[in-house]
Amino acid sequence: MSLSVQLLWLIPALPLLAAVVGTLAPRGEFKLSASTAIAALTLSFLLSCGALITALADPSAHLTSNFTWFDLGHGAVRLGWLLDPLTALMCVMVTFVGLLIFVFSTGYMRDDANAKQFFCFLSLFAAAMLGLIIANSLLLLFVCWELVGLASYLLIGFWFHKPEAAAAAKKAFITTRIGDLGLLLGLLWLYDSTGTLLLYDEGQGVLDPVVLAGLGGSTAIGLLIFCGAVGKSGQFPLHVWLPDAMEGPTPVSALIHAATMVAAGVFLMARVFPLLTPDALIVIAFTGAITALLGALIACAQSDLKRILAFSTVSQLGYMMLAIGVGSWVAAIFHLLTHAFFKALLFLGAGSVIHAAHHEQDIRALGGLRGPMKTTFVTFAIGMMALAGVPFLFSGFWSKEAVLHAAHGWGFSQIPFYAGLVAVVLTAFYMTRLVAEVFFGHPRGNGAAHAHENTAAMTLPLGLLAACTILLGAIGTPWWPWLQRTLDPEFLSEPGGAGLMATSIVLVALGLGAGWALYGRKLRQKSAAADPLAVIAPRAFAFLAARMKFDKLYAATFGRLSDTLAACADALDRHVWDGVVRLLARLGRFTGLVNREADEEGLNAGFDATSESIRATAKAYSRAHTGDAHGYLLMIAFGFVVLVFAVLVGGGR
Amino acid sequence: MMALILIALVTLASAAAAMLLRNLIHSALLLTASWAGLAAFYLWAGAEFVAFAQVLVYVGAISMVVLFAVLLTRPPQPMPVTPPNTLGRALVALITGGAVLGVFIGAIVSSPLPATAAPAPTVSVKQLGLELAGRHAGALLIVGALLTVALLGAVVLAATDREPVGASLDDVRGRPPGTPLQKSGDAP
Amino acid sequence: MSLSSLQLCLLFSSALFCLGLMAALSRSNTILVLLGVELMLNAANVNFIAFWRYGPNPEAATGVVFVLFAIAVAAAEAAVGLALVIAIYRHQKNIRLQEATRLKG
Amino acid sequence: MSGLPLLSALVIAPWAGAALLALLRGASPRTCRLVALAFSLSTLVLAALALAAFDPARTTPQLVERHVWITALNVHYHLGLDGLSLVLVLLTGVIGPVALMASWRTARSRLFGALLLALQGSALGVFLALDFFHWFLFWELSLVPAFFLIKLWGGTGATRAAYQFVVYTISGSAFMLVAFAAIFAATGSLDFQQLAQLGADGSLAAKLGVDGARLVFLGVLLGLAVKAPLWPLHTWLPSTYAEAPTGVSMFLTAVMSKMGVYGFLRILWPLFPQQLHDSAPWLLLLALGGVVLGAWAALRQTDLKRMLAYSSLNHVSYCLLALFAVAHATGRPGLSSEAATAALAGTILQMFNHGLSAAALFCCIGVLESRAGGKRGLHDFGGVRTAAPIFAGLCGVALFSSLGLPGLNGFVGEFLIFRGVFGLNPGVAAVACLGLLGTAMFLLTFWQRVFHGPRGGAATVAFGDVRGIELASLAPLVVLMIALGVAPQLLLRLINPLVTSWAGHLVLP
Repeated sequence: MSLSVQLLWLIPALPLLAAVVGTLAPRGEFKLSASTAIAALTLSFLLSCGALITALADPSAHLTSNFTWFDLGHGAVRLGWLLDPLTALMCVMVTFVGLLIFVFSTGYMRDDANAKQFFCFLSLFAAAMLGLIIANSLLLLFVCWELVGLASYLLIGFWFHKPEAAAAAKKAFITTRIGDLGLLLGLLWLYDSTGTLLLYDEGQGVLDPVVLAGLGGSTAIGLLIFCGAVGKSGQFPLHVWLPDAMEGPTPVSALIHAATMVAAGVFLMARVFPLLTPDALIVIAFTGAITALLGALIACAQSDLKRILAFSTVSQLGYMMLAIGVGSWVAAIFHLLTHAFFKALLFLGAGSVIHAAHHEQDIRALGGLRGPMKTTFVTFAIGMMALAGVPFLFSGFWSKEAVLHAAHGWGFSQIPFYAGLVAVVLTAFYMTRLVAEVFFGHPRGNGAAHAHENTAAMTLPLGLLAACTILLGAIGTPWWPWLQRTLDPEFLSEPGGAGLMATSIVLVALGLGAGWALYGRKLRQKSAAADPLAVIAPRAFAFLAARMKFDKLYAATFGRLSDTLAACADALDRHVWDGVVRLLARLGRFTGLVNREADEEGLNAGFDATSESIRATAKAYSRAHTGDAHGYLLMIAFGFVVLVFAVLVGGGR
Repeated sequence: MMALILIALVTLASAAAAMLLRNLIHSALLLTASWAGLAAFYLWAGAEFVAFAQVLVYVGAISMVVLFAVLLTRPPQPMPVTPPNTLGRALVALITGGAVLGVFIGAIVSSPLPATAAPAPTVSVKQLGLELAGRHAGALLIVGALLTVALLGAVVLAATDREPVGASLDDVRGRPPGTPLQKSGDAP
Repeated sequence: MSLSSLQLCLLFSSALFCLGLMAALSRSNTILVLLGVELMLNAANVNFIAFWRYGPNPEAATGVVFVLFAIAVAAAEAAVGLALVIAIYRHQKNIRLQEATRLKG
Repeated sequence: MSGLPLLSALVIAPWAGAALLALLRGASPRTCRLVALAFSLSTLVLAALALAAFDPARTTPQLVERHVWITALNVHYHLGLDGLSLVLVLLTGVIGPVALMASWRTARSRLFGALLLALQGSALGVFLALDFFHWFLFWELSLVPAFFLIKLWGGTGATRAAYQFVVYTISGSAFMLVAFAAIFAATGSLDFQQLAQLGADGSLAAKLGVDGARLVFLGVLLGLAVKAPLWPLHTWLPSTYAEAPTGVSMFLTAVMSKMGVYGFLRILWPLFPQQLHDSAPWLLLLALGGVVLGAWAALRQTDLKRMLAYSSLNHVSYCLLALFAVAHATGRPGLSSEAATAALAGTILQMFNHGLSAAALFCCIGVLESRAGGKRGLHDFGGVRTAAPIFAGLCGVALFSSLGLPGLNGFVGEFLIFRGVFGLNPGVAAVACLGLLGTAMFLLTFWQRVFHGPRGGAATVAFGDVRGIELASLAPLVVLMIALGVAPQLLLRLINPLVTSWAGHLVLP
């Protein structure tokens, strides 16, 4: 069964429809909403598989279907769908992981009063992400990009009655919007220089070689687009929203961190990869390296279960960006795909733990869950090993290896490569810490003590994801780089990866060993006990635990700046402009006063005198009006005589 | 010519007498005579229709009205003041009248008037009627309206018999405060 | 010098006019004043007829018509005037013109 | 359309309604409201007829009615409809009834309905008039009902706000009137089309002289800039919008501010292309000030209506920004007419879109106010979304439309504006992006404080969800927002030829 590109829109349309149905459904119709969402996503998944089959028929082709969104007088704004292996693989991944998360949510959110809404938002999220993936137009991509932002806003703030959740949602939206503005400017620039935002359009799209060759300022455009990715994919320095996004329900975290939101940035960079100049790639590579290191470092000192995972996401996203930066977007996508599965697994596992432990998230207060939650433990451990890069069996190892391999081969600088290596050790270390704290030892809190395994709705997805986590590694091994060849037909597997592989195996072992030495050997007894790492390096630990004080730094700089600007703008209004107006008004009133005085003294006095004399004259005249008819008659007669004489004397005829 | 002089003298004499006499009734009667003289003058001048009109209006109608007025306004006792009231007034009147007359006579004598008498124009009543109803139809209508209005005005002026003002005021004053106005007497 | 008929007529009218004027000026009885005014009007009518009879345009009947109108107006005037006299009399019990100096009663 | 003077009917119908209401002494409140609503809706119906008769392909005014009025002043009664007018007439047709319904309780009063109808009638007159004489008449006439509406039904500071509003606007208009007197003295015509012709070939400026033209331009600019408003002539706006009753705020922000922008497009730009071009750098700065400082000033407000007033300033400034950018680029070699088209189309679209979203937001504040007994502070509420989910949903759509979320109407206009401005003047577009950020910040702050968090403030006690008439006033707006967000072609097809012809004649005399 294959799916033609013209019908590609069905993939995002179905979840969107589910979202609409869910919205219009009456309140409390949890089952209807959930089943519609799951059914829609299942269909989407099947369609995605069909799309994959179509795409694999000719991996090097970019099938497109463009249409006009609206006309402008000059030309039209066109959108379109694009089907190539990248799109198809992403669709399959998003729908599959998303589906499992949906199923998991039916268990996790069962008791929530607003569960109906939750599934609407989830569907919207999936629809937006799928739309983003199939977009053949950067504009459509941007539209969906923003909708992803909206959906994440709604979901992070799902428990909006909690002030922290509301604040985190806002923070996520605003922070990513900063990046989005860069993206928007990049798009505008691109639009202005090429006249189109279609990616592939029979030789006229922005990614078509003819157009690319004639593009000026593409470094800047690339970097501006990268801004968007920095925001959405939580790269340094805009990574601050990602850990806070943990305020949302855990399935949301899974969706954001695995399949949808953060993947969008990496996907975007992979999509526009031909646009990126070497200069832009250097910036991307270093940003990725810094993020990878930064995330891993901070993760070591966190104590919140989900936060640790969140920072691990930041770190892994750094890897992906690093891969793109060093020129191997294929490796980035490979890592993105494997990461999607094992991170979803880890988050759902964490959700399972949290659900079982009555919403206890602090790893210091958990512990000993290995016994009561066997399935969760096993699957979580698989995910952890994949993330840590435990060799051979787990997909994470292969994809990370691909990234490191690409970094090693980068001609410009080896610094990102070394940063990646350090991050490998750290990843292994903090994941060991996490597992040791949560699953080993004995329960240190009320929640953990009463924990028990969850229902099948929650464990089944875990099992499936764990299976995929293991199996997925097979598609991109150096011996059979199927994925790489599919995505990039010109891919050449370079030999000589054995030494590198050995190094990284040693490093992973080092990290695991260190972690076990610190946390596994001597298990934590009380939840209040100090962290071993804090004992060794208290100040560094505190600094890392405070997330390197990025939030404080931003609050002190950008936050303050914004507040000052707001105060200035307001004061400008209230005092300066209003003051000017008031001054004018006062001036007007003053002029009026002066005028009035002048009137009183000058004009009015003159008027008074004139009118007084007029009145006097009038009085005199009225005195002449006696009412004596004889007098009048007399005057007429005399007047007549006098007039006649006057005429005669004056010589008139 | 002699007829004209005769008519003039009679007319002027009766008018002068009318103006000088004390008794108003006599004055009115003499004035009627004077008007009749004027009618004679019109006849002499060949304007027969005007003469008839003069007789009808002045001799017939206005003299009657004057007589009525005189009779109606007769004071309870004969007026003590003799006309002309004062010598000064009479003198002033005389001087003014003389001056005006002088001006007139001067003007008449010095003006170059046509000396020869043209053949007397004849105006038949028919002609006059045509003239009135033709060229002067508008004026005729207006005069008709004027007469009607004058008639009404005269009736209103002379016949309005207002209620004495004091009576109604007394009514209001005598009324205790708060009681509604009586219907009668308060209507304006 | 000998006077023409027209001049005679005019002299007649002038005399009549001045008589009326003097009466109107000297008498204090309102009725007589009114009658004086009537006399002056009549004098004017005499002039009309004189000029119609001896004037330069004898064919037209204008003079006659004018006199007719003047008589009509004079009649109206007399009627209203005498009504006024009666009203004044009723108001202040005499008809001395000197005392009727106010328009407002 | 043969015979039927559709445009006159459009203008007169609301006035007739106002007159009828004035005559309906002693009618029951119910009748008053229904009569007012019926006449208010008549605009929508007539506008639909006009839409049916309208031929988008023609760029000259259509359905023209032109009669000699005052021969001595060469004044004609001249009405005409082109794409720009039609869009605004449609907007008025939508907002008029909705504003009335949003003030349903106040609309019990005969006078209120009559005044609102009068306001609607004068706005229509402004949008349809093609002769300065009655254009100005309607322009000034609109102040009278607005003044009384604010003064009689406004909040505590309403009297002051009403006076401020009227005095401010009239002083601007006075300059405009003088300017037009000068134009009339120079040309002997007050007809917009004739004057535009003169403006296009430069003979208007030649007749006025260089300095004269500059002064006259400034006069007209001042009159329009106060109304729109252009930063920093906006200080009347926050207090006016804040004090006016809900329906009036809606109408003011949705329609009346568009009268200013409309004036820019209809009068200032065609008549004074050279002068506008010369002063465009400064005007661009002012528009940027409105965009950026407006957004940040809104961030500082605690009165929700004032906050929205600043957001209105911000949004209207985008329109002006685009126009000024086009004027600035006019005559430049290598001018991208695609960018100019986008900017101008975006301007018109933004006018309509802002009308919808701002009106909806003011309506929402009105609902909040009615529930909280007149309170509308940022801190007077909390957790409203828990108490009134449907209301929150509708308000959320309006809010996200206002901050330019794709899929809703706000995005398309802003995107086109940015696309155009970027093509003409990239630096300005980059700075203006800050405005987008600021908008998101204060709108989300509003949303977070009022709708999220635990139930608090006025929302603690019984806080009912939207009811019949409130729903009826919000729902059409929200539906339109979504419809236009998905299919902007609905509006764009009306203005495309017009905008294209504008963009095709971007030359200086």
